[in-house]
Amino acid sequence: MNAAPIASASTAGGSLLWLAIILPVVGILASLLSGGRHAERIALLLMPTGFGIAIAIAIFLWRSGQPLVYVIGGFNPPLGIALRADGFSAVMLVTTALIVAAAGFYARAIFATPPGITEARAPLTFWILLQAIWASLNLVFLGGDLFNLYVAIELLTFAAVPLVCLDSRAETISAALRYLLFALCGSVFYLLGVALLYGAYGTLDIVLLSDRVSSEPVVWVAAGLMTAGLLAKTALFPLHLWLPPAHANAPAACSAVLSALVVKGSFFLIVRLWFGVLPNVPHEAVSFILAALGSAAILFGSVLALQQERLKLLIAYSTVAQIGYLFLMFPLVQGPNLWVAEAWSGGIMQTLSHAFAKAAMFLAAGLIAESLGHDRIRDLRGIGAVMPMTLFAFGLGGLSLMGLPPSGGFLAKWLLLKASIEAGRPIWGAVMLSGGLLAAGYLYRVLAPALSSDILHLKAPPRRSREAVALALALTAIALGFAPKAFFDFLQIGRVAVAGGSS
Amino acid sequence: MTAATLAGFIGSALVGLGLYGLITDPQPIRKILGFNLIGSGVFLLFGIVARKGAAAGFAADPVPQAMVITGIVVAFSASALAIALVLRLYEVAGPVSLRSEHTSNKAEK
Amino acid sequence: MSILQILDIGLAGLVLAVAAWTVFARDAFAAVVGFVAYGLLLSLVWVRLFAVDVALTEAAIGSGVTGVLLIGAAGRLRKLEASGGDDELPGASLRLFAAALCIFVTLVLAGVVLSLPDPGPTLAPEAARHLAETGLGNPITAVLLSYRSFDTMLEKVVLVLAVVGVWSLAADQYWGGAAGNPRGAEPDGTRALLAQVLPPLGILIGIHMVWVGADEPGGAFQGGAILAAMWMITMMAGLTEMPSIRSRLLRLVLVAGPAVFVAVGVAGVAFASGVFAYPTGFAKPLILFIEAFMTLSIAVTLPVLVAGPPKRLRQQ
Amino acid sequence: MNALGLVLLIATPATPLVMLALCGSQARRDFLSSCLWIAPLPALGAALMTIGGQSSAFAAPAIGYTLFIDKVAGVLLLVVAILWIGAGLAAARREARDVRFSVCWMLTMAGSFGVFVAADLLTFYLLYALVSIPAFGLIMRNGDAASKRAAGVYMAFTILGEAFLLAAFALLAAGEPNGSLQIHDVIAALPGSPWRDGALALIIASFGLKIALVPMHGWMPLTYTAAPLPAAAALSGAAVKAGVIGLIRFLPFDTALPDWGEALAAVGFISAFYGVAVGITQHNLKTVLAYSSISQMGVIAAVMGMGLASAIPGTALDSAVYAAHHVLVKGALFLSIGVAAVASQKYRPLVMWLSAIMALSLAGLPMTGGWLAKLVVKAPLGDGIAGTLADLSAAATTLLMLHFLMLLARMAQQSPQTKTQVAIDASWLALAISSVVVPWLLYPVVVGGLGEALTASAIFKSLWPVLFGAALAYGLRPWDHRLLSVPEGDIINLMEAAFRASLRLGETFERLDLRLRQWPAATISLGIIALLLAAAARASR
Amino acid sequence: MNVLLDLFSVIAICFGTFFFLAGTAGLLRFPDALSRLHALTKADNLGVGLIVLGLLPHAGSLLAALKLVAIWALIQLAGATSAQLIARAIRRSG
Repeated sequence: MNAAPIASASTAGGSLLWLAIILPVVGILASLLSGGRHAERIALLLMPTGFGIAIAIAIFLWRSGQPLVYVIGGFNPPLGIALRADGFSAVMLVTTALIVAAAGFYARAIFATPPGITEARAPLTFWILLQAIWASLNLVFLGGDLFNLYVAIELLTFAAVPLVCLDSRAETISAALRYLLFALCGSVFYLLGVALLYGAYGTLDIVLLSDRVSSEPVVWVAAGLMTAGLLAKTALFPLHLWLPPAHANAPAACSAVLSALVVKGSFFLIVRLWFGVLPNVPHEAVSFILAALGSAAILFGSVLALQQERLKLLIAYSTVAQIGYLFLMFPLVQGPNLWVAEAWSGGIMQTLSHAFAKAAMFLAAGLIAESLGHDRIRDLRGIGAVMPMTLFAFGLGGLSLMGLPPSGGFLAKWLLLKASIEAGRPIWGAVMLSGGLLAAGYLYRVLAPALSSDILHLKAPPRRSREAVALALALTAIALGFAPKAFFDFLQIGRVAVAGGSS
Repeated sequence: MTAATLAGFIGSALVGLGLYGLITDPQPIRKILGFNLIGSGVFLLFGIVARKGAAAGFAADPVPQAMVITGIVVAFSASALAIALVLRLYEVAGPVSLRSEHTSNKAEK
Repeated sequence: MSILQILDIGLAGLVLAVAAWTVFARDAFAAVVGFVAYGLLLSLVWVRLFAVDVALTEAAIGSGVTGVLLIGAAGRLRKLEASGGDDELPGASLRLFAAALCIFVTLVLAGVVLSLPDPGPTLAPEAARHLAETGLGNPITAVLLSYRSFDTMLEKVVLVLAVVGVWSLAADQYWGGAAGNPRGAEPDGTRALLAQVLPPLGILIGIHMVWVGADEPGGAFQGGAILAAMWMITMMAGLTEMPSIRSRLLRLVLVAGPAVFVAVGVAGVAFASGVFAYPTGFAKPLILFIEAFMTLSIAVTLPVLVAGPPKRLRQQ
Repeated sequence: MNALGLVLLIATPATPLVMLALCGSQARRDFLSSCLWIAPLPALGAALMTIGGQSSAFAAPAIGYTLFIDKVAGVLLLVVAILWIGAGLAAARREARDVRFSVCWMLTMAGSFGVFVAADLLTFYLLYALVSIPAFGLIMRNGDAASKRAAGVYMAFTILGEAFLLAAFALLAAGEPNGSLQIHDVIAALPGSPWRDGALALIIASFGLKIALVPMHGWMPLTYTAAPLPAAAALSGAAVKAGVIGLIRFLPFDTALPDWGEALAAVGFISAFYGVAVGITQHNLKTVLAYSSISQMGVIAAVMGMGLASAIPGTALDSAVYAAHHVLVKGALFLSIGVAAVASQKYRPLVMWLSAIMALSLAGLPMTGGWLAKLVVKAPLGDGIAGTLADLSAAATTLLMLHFLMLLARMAQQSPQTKTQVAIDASWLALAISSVVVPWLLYPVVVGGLGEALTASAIFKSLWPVLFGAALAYGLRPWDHRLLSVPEGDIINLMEAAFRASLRLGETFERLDLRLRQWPAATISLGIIALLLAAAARASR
Repeated sequence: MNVLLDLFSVIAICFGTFFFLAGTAGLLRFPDALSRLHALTKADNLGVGLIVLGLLPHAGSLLAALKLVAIWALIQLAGATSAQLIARAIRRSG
């Protein structure tokens, strides 16, 4: 790869990049300051605005066909910090805005400040932390500097952890603690790598680094540490210890955001690291390890999902499995080969469709748990008859997870499968297919009894508008299956070709 | 042996020590200590990077130093949050270590 | 081998020994005490690396405030644990394996660190070149508040989030109440005396540190930490109390730092070359303006974090 | 291509879906039951136009979904549409009261039509999933333990088939050098593709699963036995043909592939005889018909296998015509069971005679539709060993069908003297008659004149297998009840046991997971992974 | 003059260091907590005081000298307070 795009000049539309980050930051500060019901209002007000900004970024990107850049403070990298948006960033920004907004609207029922009180604990913290997740994810997707990104993942952790234990039960607090400690391990590993890279090359700017790095010991160690640290935050098997308890016990709106988005943040950085910072460092063996761990995650997560007796735990283990899929793209995005674009698109499509599908499923599971007072799978018989819309949302999400058409999950699987065959590495395709079978298995365990004609009594019927939110997310996952070719061209904007590996 | 090289050794050793504590210490608060040890080891590595970058009349490269200052504050915030979680956990559940959590999956059977 | 080198090696040995103590000490409380000592020794190492700003920060925050936090927690845990915990050490073989792994990690890191180029790549000349634009003398303050001010602003947001996170752990009925004072024992004369004598001096020193931070070692973090310490001392003596978490003033001060930072940053769009840029000639006053609010926020945020979630309802 | 053809083409799979969407609100639920038999009408129209010489194609511009219809598809679509109308009428009264059933019915129908008109891989895969998966709801309709079991087994096989198919399609797509996903492009490229064998194996596996080739047949008896009669009719007649059209579309008949062709033929013949052998041990009418389907699908597979082995032109159309006959007959026979159960004394002879004609038509009794169908596949089968085996399988089918007729008669005699339900009567009658008539109407249009087939020697040649089968049936009569009693689905029971045993692996995984999720284990893993990745980066140099 | 000041500094600092050493020895060797405390506070008080005294002539400016004295004063304050608190804690725990 020669002539990396000029990194050090703000482009048209670049201002949108800092706006996308500053807007929720202002929301956080304003929410804490004004407190009470205002936090909810501020959050809900900013969400459409933020979505508009994300869309605007996508439009600018689409028009120019080149990554957007904004140099903060006018100090060019390496001294200063740049923000950059490529195709992957842009779709993640839009996805984040949508899912955060959906979780917000869904959560209004649970996290409304009760009447008669000016402020309550859980609502205030929820609305502030939701905006914080949004802000930090936007920073993760846009940051162009490795240390800036360190701050971003720390922000993300700080926002995500308290969300796990908003209900103050011992098990959620314990889950949150475990999550925090392990995530901190991850960040400190990442930071270690950052220190080494700075020591070797004197810059942390992604584009500048990509020109300077070569395959040498310090890079190997730094990359290994940073990747491992990010894997810990992504909860890739066998580093998933914190995920099932945290995601399964958090309030549904939080689980949705955590499972759909937060783990994707650190995954995004792994992609940035290997394809943005180190494209010139050959990494076939690394890709193999990542994909092998991903395969193990698929197998393990799916089998354990099959074993669970609670719906939310099942979904959480399904996240463990689905995270594995994300890593199957690594060995396929190598060298200047034809299938690389396909695998890249497939990997991103998997990220997006899992985000929407999983958010929908968690929200649906939350409604079920609220309406029944429990989420034991064996007692869900007949839920389809009393909560058809919720179950439909759950089922559509499941469809995408299984990779059945028409859905984003199917398209992702198709692209990755085809790329794996063309790349002569059908093993990864086979893993994907067997993962789909297992997914069908664990979803069958839920859907088959749910669709039975047993009579079930609800404690309280779910609110239609909240069901609609879950359904809308699930339908988005389905709609991704109809993505036109132009969408995949968009995803390629700013993709840097990776060296080596022309098999 | 310069101070920077020595600091490099200390930093690496601190990372190792902290990691060991983090892995083996069963009490959450000791894990937090371990995390802080690793953290300070990492900061020291930034420090020697800064020292090796002495130039332009500065005894050390200011950029990594600024990063360390940011990092120390972040590490403190992390410790504060973790401590708050530990204390709350003890309040709600009594003495608990991270080891005993493996039962939590099946707690609601 | 010069005396300085011998001292260096002695210091290194001491740091490592105390670090090992914090890891291997039987008692958690003893380990925490060890950690505080370790932090102080570490700041000496930082001085030896010619990083006085970092040394100050490490001493004030890394060792000082963190120490208060950890000692307080360890004390409370010791009381709670009287009933006996279920903690047990992992098996010997596992520990052996972990030790081998950690030693290997150390060796790999040491090897890599030694292989780093010396003199290494540096941004010092770049930082020096732009120093005049900022009007500052301390390049670290320039990095923190100008070149990479975005990082610093976000790090302030991290602090705010930490506060929200800690508060979120309150019991519902205490929301709107206040946290207990740090080490909230009954006040006594000794502490009261200290709390009356020390703060005026401490506040002076804190402000001084921020002020000189523009040109010499020091700055908002270090100064803020000293101010925080002063407040904590008065609280320990029972002279002041943690305000209610719903206090408008408290919240205003908490968000003032980042808010002013953001506001000045965004104003850069209109009055300077872009966001987080300063108009030519106004850099230094603006930076000091931001630092003033940041110091205030830090001085309040740190004690709030140490104090933990609200635990009592406070009479209004 | 004219506008009407295009509209009908799109409407073929779209109508059921659109109607379903329109019936979404509670108020229009009543209309839904009528939709069951109205929705197939556009498909019928499209099929008629195509047989009349029109072929149309359609491509959705932005998203790349493409449809096309040719003569092969037209033939099958015609009869499938008729069957859906007939079965829909039968289902409309009773089964459609359950909304879930109706929804699944419409979805299955959409897929069932769609697979015949899909032009590219992705469209085909989508519609194939549609014809396969919602059928779960049809099988589950009765809600008892047997239907739950059947539905579960069905789902397992279906999802497995889907996975095979996805792999097959990925191989096909990868083998097409220009990146086209059109079926005719990828099949044209298949013989030269580096992944030819893998693709063929997966194609045969996935579609073979759908048409229940031995040993992947266990789900079929369970499913048809558990499903309500109209659903069984639709599934056995129409839905299974998705597998047939799949084989027709995705086997490269233009290139002689002797190994693959003969292998497929062998499996087909094994299924043909195996189905009969197990079928005659069964005493449930639906189960017997299910085994007959296994046998008949085996014959079709054999035909296609022989065609593939030596690239015999016209194999695709010949197989389609043969399959078309099976669609109507099998559907009508399933409905016969219900009719015979409630037929009054007056109607019983009519029911029995019509059923007898249809049943023996499957065996190729001269002058029936089945006879015409067997004439058509003479060409691919040839006169060699395959031809002989085909004749023997006809004899075997006769045996099985006589067994069925005897069971049917016995049941009709025992049934109470209740009045025939009008709806089932009319729809059955219509279906039964069309199963007799339609082949005669189709043959001249699709294949050509009947000239030499109508000679006496030719007729006798087709008659002897039936006679032989009848003799065999007569000879076996004394042992009717002494035959080994095979549980329905035969080897499926072994498979289920193996599956259940494999579930125990889950507990092992659970224990392992517990161990890996211990804090020390996880942090050690973190360290190891970091070092491993560093080492891997070094190794990649 | 300079030589005299240097000599003064050396002597003062040496004494200061001696008190520190003595304090440390006391900390390690004395039998009970209260006497250890005693040793420690003496060391702080005299040790730091003498060292600061020794450094004063080299302070360079009045402000720096004031700072040095302030450091000594602060250590006095902190040492006295903490010694008091520790002693009370010892008494309370018996």
